[in-house]
Amino acid sequence: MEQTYEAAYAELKQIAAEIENESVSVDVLAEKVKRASELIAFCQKKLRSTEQEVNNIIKQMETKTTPS
Amino acid sequence: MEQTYEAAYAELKQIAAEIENESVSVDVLAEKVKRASELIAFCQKKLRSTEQEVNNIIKQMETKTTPS
Amino acid sequence: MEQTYEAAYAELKQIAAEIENESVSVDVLAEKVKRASELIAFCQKKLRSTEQEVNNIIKQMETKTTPS
Amino acid sequence: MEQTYEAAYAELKQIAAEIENESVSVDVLAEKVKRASELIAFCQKKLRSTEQEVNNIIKQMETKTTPS
Amino acid sequence: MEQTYEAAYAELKQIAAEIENESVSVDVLAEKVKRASELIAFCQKKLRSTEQEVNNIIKQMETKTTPS
Amino acid sequence: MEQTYEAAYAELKQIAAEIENESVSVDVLAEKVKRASELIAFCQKKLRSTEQEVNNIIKQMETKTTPS
Amino acid sequence: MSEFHYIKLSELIQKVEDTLRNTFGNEQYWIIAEISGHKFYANNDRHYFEFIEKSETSNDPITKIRGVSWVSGSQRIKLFEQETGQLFTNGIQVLVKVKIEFHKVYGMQLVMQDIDPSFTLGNLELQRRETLHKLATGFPDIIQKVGAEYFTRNKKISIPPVIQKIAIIGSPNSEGYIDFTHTVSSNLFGYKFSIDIYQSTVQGGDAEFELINKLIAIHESGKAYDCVVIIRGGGAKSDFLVFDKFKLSLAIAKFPIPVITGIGHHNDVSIVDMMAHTSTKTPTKAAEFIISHNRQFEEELLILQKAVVIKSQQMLSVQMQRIHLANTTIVNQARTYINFHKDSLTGLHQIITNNTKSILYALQTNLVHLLNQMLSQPKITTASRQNELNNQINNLKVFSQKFIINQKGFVNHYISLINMMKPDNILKKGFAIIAQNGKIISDSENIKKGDELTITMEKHIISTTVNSKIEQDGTNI
Repeated sequence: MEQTYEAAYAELKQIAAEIENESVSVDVLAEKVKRASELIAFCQKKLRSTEQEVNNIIKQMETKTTPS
Repeated sequence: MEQTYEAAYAELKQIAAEIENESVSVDVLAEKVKRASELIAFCQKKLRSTEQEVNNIIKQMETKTTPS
Repeated sequence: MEQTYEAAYAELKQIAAEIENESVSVDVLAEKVKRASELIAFCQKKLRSTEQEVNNIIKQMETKTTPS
Repeated sequence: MEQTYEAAYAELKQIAAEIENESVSVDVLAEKVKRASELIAFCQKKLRSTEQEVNNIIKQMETKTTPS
Repeated sequence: MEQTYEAAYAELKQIAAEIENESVSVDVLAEKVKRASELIAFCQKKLRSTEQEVNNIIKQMETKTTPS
Repeated sequence: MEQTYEAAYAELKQIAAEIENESVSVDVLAEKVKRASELIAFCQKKLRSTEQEVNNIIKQMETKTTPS
Repeated sequence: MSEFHYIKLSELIQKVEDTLRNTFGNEQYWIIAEISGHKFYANNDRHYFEFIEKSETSNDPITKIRGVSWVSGSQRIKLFEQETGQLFTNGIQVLVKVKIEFHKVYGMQLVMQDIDPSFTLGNLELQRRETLHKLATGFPDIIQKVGAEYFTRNKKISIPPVIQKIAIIGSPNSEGYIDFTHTVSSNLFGYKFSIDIYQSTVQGGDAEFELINKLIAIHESGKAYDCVVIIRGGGAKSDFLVFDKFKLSLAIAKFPIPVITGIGHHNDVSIVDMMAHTSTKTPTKAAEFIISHNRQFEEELLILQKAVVIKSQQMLSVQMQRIHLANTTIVNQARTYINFHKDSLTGLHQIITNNTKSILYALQTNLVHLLNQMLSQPKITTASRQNELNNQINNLKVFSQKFIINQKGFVNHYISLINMMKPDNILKKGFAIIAQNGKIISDSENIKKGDELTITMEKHIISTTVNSKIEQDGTNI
């Protein structure tokens, strides 16, 4: 999955806007929602991993910094 | 059934308009109404299946998302 | 009876117009009136059957739709 | 590590500004934070060593100066 | 050390001004402080030797002048 | 007999003025103070010497001073 | 020899004595004379001298007589000396009261009864004024009088900062000389001097020329004297007249080496004092002046030395403070600077940490928002589609019913129309159908009188024959 969060989020927002404007036909609605759910899943995974990573880095920084 | 909801709904609307405008002859009225009922049936089926599909996706999303 | 409602109704309208304009001679009036009453009978029958048919279809539609 | 404090500090400030403006995408956020943590570690090390050095020089100066 | 007090003091002032204006980078701070400490040591040595000389003259003056 | 009271006094005054104006650098201060003390010593010695002795002092001074 | 008439010397002298006594008796006279050949015997308090009167043109005496002052006269002389500050001595002009005394052995002499100090004073003062006037007016390049002061060439010479080589004019045996040399050589400060004595009498008639000669000798010696000191006297009163002399005064005024006087004058200032560079009252004072002059120089040296030392110390102390300040500045500033950077780093650290967290939080929030949208919006969409469908069903129903009703209406319209036109209904309204030969006639043109017509009415059919035929103009209906 070479996808970026930015791209995924942009697509997700696009889908949300389309659905909100009811400019999505019933024919593709399920498909769109499916795509959205995938994008959300991807974004959340990415966010969680980033959060985890950032937390680890911050924790390291703090252990390094605090005794000084 | 390669028919789309959009097309079906458009035809349905067309029929309703024709009937409203009384541009339908009595000879074909029953036929038109029949056609409309078929279209409605198709649309409802389509709607239901879409709804079902969407609900499934949402259910999946919720199970994935809620614990986070 | 391969006659259509449209044709029947048209003929009826024609007769009515003729009678109304008094362009029908009394000698053919009875004949015209006879024809007209036949046409009326046809139309009424057709209308009734169409109504029946339509009502049935709508009833079916409603029974299908309402519980959903 | 031929890096200078100035360069490191400038880069760090740049990263901080980017993060403060939320102009960093999630895709590179972890990377940026990691880079920032490295830069902070480098700067702190450099500062500590400079402080140590300066303190030593000052101590030497004081031992030289006080008896006069 | 062919250095003059004037030159040393001027350099010292320059360094002090630089450090005061924070126009010295952390990278060269220790170096600058070291240089300053050398200059201070040099200046103090020079001042002390001059003072000693002046004091000697005062002592001579006193021994010469007092008995008269 | 080049060294006279007048010359010594003038030189001494010159030195005093220079030092007073702080136009003497620390680098030459000791030298100047030394010279001043020599001039005073010369005058004082000369004041307390007979003509013969004065001539000797001046002769000595000249041998000392000329090469400088 | 006996023929000669002679008397004894004593007889003659007796006659002279008698004549003098008869002529002058005890008469006393105020006379003006100059004193010469003066001797004073302190043990019996007697003055012996001569009164002389000089020619106006030459210095030679034209009259001369012995004078004496006994104890009473001597007391007057003492008062005179006290009052004038001038010794009763050779060369002074006096106004004295005398009586003539004759002694057979010693001859005639004038016994001084009284002396008028004011005459001598006036006389001396007159001479002084004349001399001063001559000096002040005759030599403008040497002497200028400004106010009461006389500025002489000698005064304009600056004394060297230290006086060490001294030429003394005076008498080496005099108290003044001893005082001077003693004071000079035994000075507290240990200053050494080189002193040449130019011996000269400082009183009496020849003193003026001797003094001038000594000045010339000093000048011609070629030695670089720092000053010339003229001294005289000591405790005793002296004769100052020479120091008011014109030539000596002029010589002093133009002498190229500064002249310091110490001529033992308490009450008055001589012209020489006025012309000299510096005048002091006594030789000791002159010596003290020289020592204090040198001392002043040495003190100036010491003041300068002190200034040099103090200023040097100040300078050094200021520099020390400056260095110390620079040191403090550098130390504090370096620490401040490091701390500033530490704080900056901490700040950046915090910004990065906090903002990263808030970025993630915001993103999470956004995502949740989108998720919620996804959860709700599709249902809304399908529901609204469902509504639309339902509407359409309703439309169909309503429109179809309306459509059929309308159609029914149209058909009904025709029904009533046709019904109205049915022959039965027409007959019911009183209309009749006329037929001829079984054919319904609607056009009455061809009907002629006598034609057989069948009239069909609602209830009956009537057969009839035509009786008449007239035009119908609408008025008879």
